[in-house]
Amino acid sequence: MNKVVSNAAEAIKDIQNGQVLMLGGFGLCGIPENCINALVKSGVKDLTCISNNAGVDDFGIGLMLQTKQVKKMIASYVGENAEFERQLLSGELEVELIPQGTLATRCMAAGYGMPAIFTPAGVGTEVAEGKEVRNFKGKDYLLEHAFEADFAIVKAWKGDTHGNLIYKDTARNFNPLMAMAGKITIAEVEELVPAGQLDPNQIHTPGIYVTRIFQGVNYEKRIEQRTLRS
Amino acid sequence: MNKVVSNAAEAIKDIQNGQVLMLGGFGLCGIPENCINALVKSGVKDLTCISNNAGVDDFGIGLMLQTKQVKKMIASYVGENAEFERQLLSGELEVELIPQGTLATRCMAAGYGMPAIFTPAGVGTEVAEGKEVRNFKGKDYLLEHAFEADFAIVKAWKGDTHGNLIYKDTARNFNPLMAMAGKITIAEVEELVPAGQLDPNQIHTPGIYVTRIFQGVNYEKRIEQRTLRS
Amino acid sequence: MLDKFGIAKRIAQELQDGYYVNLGIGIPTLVANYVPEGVEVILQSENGLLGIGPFPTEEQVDADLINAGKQTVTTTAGSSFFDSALSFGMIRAGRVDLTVLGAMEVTDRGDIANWKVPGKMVKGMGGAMDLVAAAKNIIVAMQHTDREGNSKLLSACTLPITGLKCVRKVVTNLGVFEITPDGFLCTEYAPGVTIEQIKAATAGRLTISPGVREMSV
Amino acid sequence: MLDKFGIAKRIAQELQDGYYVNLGIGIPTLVANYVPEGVEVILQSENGLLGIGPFPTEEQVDADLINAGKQTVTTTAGSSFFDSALSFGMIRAGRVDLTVLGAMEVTDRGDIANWKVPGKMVKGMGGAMDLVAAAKNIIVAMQHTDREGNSKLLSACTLPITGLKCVRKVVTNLGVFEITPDGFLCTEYAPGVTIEQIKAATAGRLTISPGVREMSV
Repeated sequence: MNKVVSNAAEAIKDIQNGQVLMLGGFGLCGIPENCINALVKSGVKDLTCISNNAGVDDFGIGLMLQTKQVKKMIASYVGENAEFERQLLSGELEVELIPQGTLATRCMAAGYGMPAIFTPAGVGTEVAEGKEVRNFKGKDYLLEHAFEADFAIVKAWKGDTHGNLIYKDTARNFNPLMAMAGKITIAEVEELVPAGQLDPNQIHTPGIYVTRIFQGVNYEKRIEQRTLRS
Repeated sequence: MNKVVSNAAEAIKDIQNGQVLMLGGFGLCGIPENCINALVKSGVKDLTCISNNAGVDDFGIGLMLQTKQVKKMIASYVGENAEFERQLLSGELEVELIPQGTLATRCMAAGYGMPAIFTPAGVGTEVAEGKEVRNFKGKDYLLEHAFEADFAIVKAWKGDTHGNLIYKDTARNFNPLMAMAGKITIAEVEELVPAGQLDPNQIHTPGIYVTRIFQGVNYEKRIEQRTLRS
Repeated sequence: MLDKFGIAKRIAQELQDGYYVNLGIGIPTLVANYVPEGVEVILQSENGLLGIGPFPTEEQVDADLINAGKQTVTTTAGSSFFDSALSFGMIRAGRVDLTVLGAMEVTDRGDIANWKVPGKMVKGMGGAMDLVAAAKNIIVAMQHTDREGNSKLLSACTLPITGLKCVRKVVTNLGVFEITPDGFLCTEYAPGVTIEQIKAATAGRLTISPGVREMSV
Repeated sequence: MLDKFGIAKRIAQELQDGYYVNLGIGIPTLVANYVPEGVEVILQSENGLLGIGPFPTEEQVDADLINAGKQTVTTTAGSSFFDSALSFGMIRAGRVDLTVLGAMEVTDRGDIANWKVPGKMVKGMGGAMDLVAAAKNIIVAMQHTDREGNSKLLSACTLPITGLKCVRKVVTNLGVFEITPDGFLCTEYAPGVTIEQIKAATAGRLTISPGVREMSV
């Protein structure tokens, strides 16, 4: 049992050009900051990234867009990101937009060994083009396939040396789903503890799904919309 | 927001003859003892019960078999239960046996609004008879439909007045899955607290799935195989 | 005629005690400010939270606690966090009692378009397609016409569809419209608005309810 | 010839450090007693536990903490609890490295029958069909022949099937047999057992590996 690596650079060192990565987070909340920075430094390119969003120009996956490491982005909402828009319009970047619940459930399907799921999201829309439609009890559903990703890269709040993970609040989002879905799963955590220190009844991601884990550093946790009570 | 009822009798009072019930638990671990006792007292009959097991002769669902309240049992393993065997052989009781993972996933499908799932369990066996087989990437899967249950009856460790639930250890088992799957969900808990006292980050079943909740009494928690370190 | 606050106030009258509610971005978010006295509703945020509380104070701000609009929020007593699959699972399973959304177009069959304008930068549908395909009770909050005065209540969407036959009711600055087999059924008109105004501003099939009355907001 | 402890010991040699392992009831359970020095394995219990520990002391007994055989157990450091869907999800997704099961019959194509005997009371398949359909590495632990001396290594199951083409290896009281396109490949024989004995006791297609050797247990 030897899942602990020393840092992000070591965790991502065998990621190859052209591979498919899942990256956890919703907006900038719960994103694997350390691994993203390490990916930028590594220079690996032609990546397909599956993530709910694409960061902002100077943070999150936006950093990997600046360096043109992303060939294809699979997301539900790509928000405000000028470089993203520029690359999309110039044809440098390929984009596949997927309903958010479908994105989440296709990750879950991979983690549960289910090859495909049925969802009504997108029926009658351009999302349904080329997809199998099936009626159950009078309602139409699309057949959507489980994702296949070479690596899942997630961020948790606490983790232990066996790879068990606990997320904090809404920073959970896609992280546990992607953690289950990667062929190799890399987890970065704010606090890494020895196995036995986390309550087994309160684990969000059992360690069986996690290949590598390390304690991250210098989390910025940037806030997109800092709204305060008036 | 008024989910709290005073006891099991009140929680189950509108269950009608002939309805479909899901009952949480694995073996005798994590079963809704209070509701089972109340169902026995209520005399409601011709029930279809979906539960992983059927209890033992004098505990759990076995009590409802003694009183012949169960018309059909849907389970994965019916274990040692003499009355069960007698009723099955005499034709009084109908039984449908389902692989355990399929049973769990058909509950989950209901809770997630997915009409059906694919699983390889049972391919090539008598479980596959009459079912659609579909090949994904060289492997065969059975199409299995989400359960529909009038009531789900579950047992949790702690709960709050909003219906949020936390289970303990392996008493979790089918409980959170069934809690999500009933048209009406009844939860009995060992400790009922006001909303706000449970850590929102550690809820196993969000209250949105729970219709009624009450604090149970006199839990026996019978052990089937009391194995000790030698 | 209503302003956006009036639209939100009118929709808030639909709230019932114990409702689980998902409020979209824009006018729908304002609905939370007008929950009637004695009614407790629990707000769902599709990024994984039941029980959205007010915006935080400076001291409470937590980057790990945001709503689906990526705004910092707080929680209420009895809240819970969960992952995105469970979040959309509870939506898909019809556990959310009411969903309030903005829209660019709604048809008299309940179709909705609200995610994409051809020729403009596409940002993505986010959770909109999941919500409209699965929520059991969808109310649209929007202006009755666009900036050029064109009706947004149509017989067919001109913009890319988000979902078909899903909207149950539309509340606009002009009135309240239920989706029925006969198209839009006007049940209430906004203060100061005439039935003629409504007819002129509605392109889809429209029926005026025999019991139509002035909205009380 | 091996006794059941010998079979368990031999299977324990298959364990590698960091393996997640599901052990069925009977001989498979005994494998946990022979984990090699320096090897750490994590045992999965399909009722919802990773990290099964030893049986409890009288003081530790907890009705809420049992294994899939409904026996009271404890946990190890780094354990986790989860629901039954996730438990079978991780099995289905191939995350469990090794599954050890008992069987009544195994065929030379890797089919297995271990859940039902016609004419006897049917107790149900429990998790057996899920495990055999989904686990990526299945070893069967069983006696080579039944009580009447009939081979349990067959060319076709006579009993109702649990799963098709899923077993990778069989360890019996007579030897170790890999499932190959040519049928059973005997790679090891138990101490005191001859190849002739193995041939006589095996009904399915059997090949003896050129490198066949005596098992070291």
